[in-house]
Amino acid sequence: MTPASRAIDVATLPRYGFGHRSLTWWGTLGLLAIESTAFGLAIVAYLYLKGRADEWPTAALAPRMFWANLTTAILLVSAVPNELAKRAARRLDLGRVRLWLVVCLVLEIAVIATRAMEFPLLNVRWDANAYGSVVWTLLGLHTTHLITDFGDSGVLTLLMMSGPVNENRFVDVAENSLYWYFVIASWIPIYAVIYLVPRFG
Amino acid sequence: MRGQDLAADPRLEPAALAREARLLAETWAQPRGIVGWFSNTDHKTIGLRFLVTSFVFFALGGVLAALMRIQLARPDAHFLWPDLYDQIFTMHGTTMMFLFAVPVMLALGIYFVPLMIGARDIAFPRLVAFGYYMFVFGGIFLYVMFLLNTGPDNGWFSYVPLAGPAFSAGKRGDVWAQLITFTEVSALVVAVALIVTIFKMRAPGMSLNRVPIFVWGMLVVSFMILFAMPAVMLASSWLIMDRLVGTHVFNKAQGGDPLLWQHLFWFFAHPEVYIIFLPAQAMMSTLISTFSRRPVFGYLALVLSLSATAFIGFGVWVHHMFATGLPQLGASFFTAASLMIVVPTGVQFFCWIATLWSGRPQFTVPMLYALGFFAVFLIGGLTGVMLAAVPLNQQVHDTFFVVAHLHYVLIGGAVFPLLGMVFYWFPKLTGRLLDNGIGTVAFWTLFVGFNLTFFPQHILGLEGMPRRVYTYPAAMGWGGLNLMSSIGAMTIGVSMLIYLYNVAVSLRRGEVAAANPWEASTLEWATASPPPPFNFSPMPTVGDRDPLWSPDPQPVVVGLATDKREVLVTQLMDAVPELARKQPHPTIWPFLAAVAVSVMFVWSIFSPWGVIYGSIPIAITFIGWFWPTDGKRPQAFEHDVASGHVQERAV
Amino acid sequence: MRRLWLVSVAAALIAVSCEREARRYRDQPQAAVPPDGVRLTTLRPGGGNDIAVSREAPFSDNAQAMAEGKRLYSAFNCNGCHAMGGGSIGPPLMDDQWIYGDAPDQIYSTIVQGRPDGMPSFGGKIPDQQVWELVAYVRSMSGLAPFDVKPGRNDDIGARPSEARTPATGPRQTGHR
Amino acid sequence: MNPVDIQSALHPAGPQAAHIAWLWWLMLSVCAAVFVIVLAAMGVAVYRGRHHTGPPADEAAMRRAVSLATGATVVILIALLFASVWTGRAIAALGSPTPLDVEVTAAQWWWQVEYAAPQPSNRVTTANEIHLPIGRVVRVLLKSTDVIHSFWIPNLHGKVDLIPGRGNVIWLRADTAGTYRGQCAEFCGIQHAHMALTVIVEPEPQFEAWLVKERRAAEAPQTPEQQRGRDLVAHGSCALCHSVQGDGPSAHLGPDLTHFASRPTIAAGELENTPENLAAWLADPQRIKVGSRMPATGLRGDDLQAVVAYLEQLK
Repeated sequence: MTPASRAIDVATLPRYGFGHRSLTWWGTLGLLAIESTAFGLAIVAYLYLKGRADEWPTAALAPRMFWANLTTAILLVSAVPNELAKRAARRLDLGRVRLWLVVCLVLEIAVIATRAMEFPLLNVRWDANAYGSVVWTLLGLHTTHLITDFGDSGVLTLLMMSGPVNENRFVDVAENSLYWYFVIASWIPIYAVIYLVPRFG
Repeated sequence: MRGQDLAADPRLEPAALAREARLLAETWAQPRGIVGWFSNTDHKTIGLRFLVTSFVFFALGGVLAALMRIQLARPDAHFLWPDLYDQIFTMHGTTMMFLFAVPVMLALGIYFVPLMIGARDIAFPRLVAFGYYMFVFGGIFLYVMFLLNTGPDNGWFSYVPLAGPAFSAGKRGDVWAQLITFTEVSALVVAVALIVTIFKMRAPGMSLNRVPIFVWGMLVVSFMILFAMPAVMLASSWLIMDRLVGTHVFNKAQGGDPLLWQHLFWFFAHPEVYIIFLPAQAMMSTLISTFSRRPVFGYLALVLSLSATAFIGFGVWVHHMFATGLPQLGASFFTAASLMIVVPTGVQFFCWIATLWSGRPQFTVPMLYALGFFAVFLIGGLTGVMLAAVPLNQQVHDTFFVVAHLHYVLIGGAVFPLLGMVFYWFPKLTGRLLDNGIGTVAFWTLFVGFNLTFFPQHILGLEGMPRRVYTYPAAMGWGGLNLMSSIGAMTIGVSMLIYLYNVAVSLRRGEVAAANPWEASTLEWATASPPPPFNFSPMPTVGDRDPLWSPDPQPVVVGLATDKREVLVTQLMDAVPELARKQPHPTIWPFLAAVAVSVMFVWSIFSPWGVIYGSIPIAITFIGWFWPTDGKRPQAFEHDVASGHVQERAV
Repeated sequence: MRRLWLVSVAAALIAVSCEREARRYRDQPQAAVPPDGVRLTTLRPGGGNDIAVSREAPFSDNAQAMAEGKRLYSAFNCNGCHAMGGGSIGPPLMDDQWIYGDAPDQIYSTIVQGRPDGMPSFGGKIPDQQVWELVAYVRSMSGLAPFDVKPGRNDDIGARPSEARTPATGPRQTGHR
Repeated sequence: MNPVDIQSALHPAGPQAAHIAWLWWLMLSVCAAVFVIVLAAMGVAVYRGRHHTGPPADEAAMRRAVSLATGATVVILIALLFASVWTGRAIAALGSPTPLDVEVTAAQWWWQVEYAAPQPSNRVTTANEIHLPIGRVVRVLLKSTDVIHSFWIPNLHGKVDLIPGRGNVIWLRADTAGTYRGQCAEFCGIQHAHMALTVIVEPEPQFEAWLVKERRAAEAPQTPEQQRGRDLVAHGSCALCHSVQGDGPSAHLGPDLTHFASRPTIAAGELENTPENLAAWLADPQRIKVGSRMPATGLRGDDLQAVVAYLEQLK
């Protein structure tokens, strides 16, 4: 390579960016790819075991749906403040971001509570048979995501209250909302598998 | 790519450049001292540690192999007793696959991908450091347990029910399953970092069709890791749950199925082979191109072959299960898929031959390894074709024929190019060249020893010797070939010692290397050997596939901050500068987080409560990790927003 | 000082896990009781530990042997009377009630000598090593074994949580109820 | 037969192994040819590259060559695929409405072999040996009582796994009389290395005679020593695991001993079945086959001799 004769000046480029401009956004996508694969394989395993079983659900009543439906409802509702938080973040509107983050947090607490009520209503223990094991695994996997994102949002909210604040915090808020969308989206198939398949599948 | 004139830009005056380099050296310096050592997040330092560590495990795995070959050298031998032998062959397989082959490829990726794409840093340096410590702790955990007579003893595939709670007493099975989790976490985070680096941090002008083949290889492999490793993590977690909390996922009597384990395991473990092998193929293209003094022939074909292999690699796992009594038709499908993989591999062979044909091949030591790959890997590939045929597979499956095949593929296909590539990159890593004479000797000893070890094993397999037996009766007449194989194994050991000696000597007295001792074409050779902590100053841009061979001068990048760790983020497709990003500074939190996670992993094989209580320190360390140090008080920030200057600019 | 502490911890670790993981296939405690001694004992009122007195149990911390004991427990049809430990014809073995004592040697004697009201004498029938493996397993049923040594679930219709998941019971009285 | 060949995939003694051996030789020759050609091409390329002077090679021509070679690869692969599928069909074609039904049950670390019969009394149970009549199609039912094993008699056919909870089937036909060896081919624990099966292929009459002999109850002990041995076996620790049809014990944890003396090996092929080996085995099984389920019996001196004498007359 011969010595440089020309230059490209990047001094005037922005120092942060949302969405596909942000490295952490891509990192989050990678994480989602990994977790979707895990969810997908767990569901495939569920159907594989179902295919081999004579009786499904095995030696158990189908799970009762009340709390699960509530969970689903709250999750879907939580998409709204989630979206609003993201938009506020893109506007660097600190006040709104705080507001909607708090709303999200409240809803996440509610979801975790209803989720806790779900386990007993599965009507089967994880150590009863393979059906129980795989159902508890699926629900457990998703619950882990609820809890981790709750912690994530919690810390983020705290940061927005106390500082230090700069543009990149708002990028984090936007990406946290992306992750929460994944938590919502991944719940739909898992809900269908756990609660609908034993009834109608 | 346009840019203004040198005259117009005082920042390109030699004096200015020298000053910039000085400032950057301060900005990008890593902390010193013991704490500093654990806080280091320089991708080159971490990559080098990754590399050295995985070679240490390679040595350990080799010693285990030598022990096995001593035991098998004679029939009815009593050198090792079966309980220990089972632990040793399990440790050997596990070490080589999880603690050497994959990490070593990732290590080279961590070190060289940013250099080859002209970036100042890897995308998530802290995450990569975390991945490194997870890998080290996993390996230490495995070997400590082995010394405590708790080494896994169910094979690197840990088939249930043998590895399940009913037939594997104690904690040996859990140790294996948890080591998997350690190494997979490590590989996954590194894969994410590599993908993002390759997507978003390429030098201006390095559009996707100008990305070096090795970088393509690492990209494809990182994606394979993303989709393959969750399978085995799920499976091993279920294994631990079956063993610890009494789930029944693999218990046939309660609706579980032992074959579900095999499906999940091989859905990971077959792609795993390509995760190891594809970077090696990419290395081949690099070596052959460099030492044939011409751009590699059929760039597009090579890239497509790598990707095609990756795709098909996910569709062939069942050919490890032909003996489980599958329906005929399904089996034939997987035969076809397995044979299909030969096509992209063949294409690469032909492109390499074309490159040699139309180039000016030089017999340097790396080139020797590349040519050795041709001979050795070809045999492994062809026996692979045989194994894809269901009837033949049913005869030789789980015999020494397969042992021979997989070593021809993994040593011939991966270790040969790897050793060549280490020889090639050694000057960049250390600033000194390895010795050619010793290198040549090491190569030929390896080549002879390797074939002496593994070729006879084909015959042993056909004569009916199964794998994983700790001994065999003299009456079977397998003694001669086994002895030959054991002698060969010792020869391999000798060749490794010679290579090591070469490294040791050259580190001290080796010829000092210039920036580009091989006159190679890719960007890692555009900076000093070894590279400065900031990799490049000024940052290069790229006009074609072989920038260092291109006659026309390329513009350089100016305007990145020298007082903070700024990197350039470019567009995914054609690498047009998008924004400048401030990289996180070095910190010890990733190390502490890795400690916390390791504690939780080890705890959880003894008690499920380990998962609950163990998560608390993990949460704390991760908060410490991600807690920002830059920014203003909220009021101040809001004031800035109001007054309109939010975007902090470079000075 | 600190080094000493580290060393002792390491030593303890090694001792514990090595014993847990050891594969003791060739431990052969000498036969505890002469065959004729066995037949006598079934005629005697229970409680006599006088024959196999105060010998330490070879397998009390050994996972492999305990698992083997579990296999033999059903192979030799102990569950015919004691069920999966819940007890039916014979007394339960999961609880902390021990009519003839919970010490390894006491359980050993109970198996080898037999006890009144139905417990047959297995002396001379079950080889000594296997008796000790059974002893180790029987103790694990009621939590008298280290948590990391107890067997996991079987690959069969598990009637109850495995020994590994039954908590250790509190201080237990031995001797007659 | 040369000892090397009694467990060899390249010395077929039945149609299936023959088909597979044919496929092997076909693939070997094709692959060898490919190997030579590719390496030659590489050698020529290197030589040409180093010594060629004059104009650089014509990229278009090279592109054509590479596509041609790729095409050839595809053709060869398709051919091999057909060969493989054809062989698979040929193997599967072996069948019969009236096969000889044999049930093989694997356990750590030995084989139980049962010959089905209309009336239960005629069922024959033996261990670690399988007798096959020449030319008769045999349907082997494969089961496992513990972990996954693999049933493999290279001279007759490829291997099929025995998986707990799943019954597998393998069809066999032996055409050449002789004694062959099968071995467990899936790692199944500490004694995976010592889990062999003696295969005796004999003409139909001998086979039938053997079946008839096996159906009989155990030989009654003759000498007083054998009497004592019988009592020790019937009332000692042997009785908890083994069975001897007739007046003997009837437990089924270990191999059936009814016709023990007529079997070629002890401990799943590890020892030749001689009185000395048997005595050594009974005295300390864990020294000979460490980890095996056979415990130290504690038999000593005369007792040991008596048991050996009894077992060795169970023809």
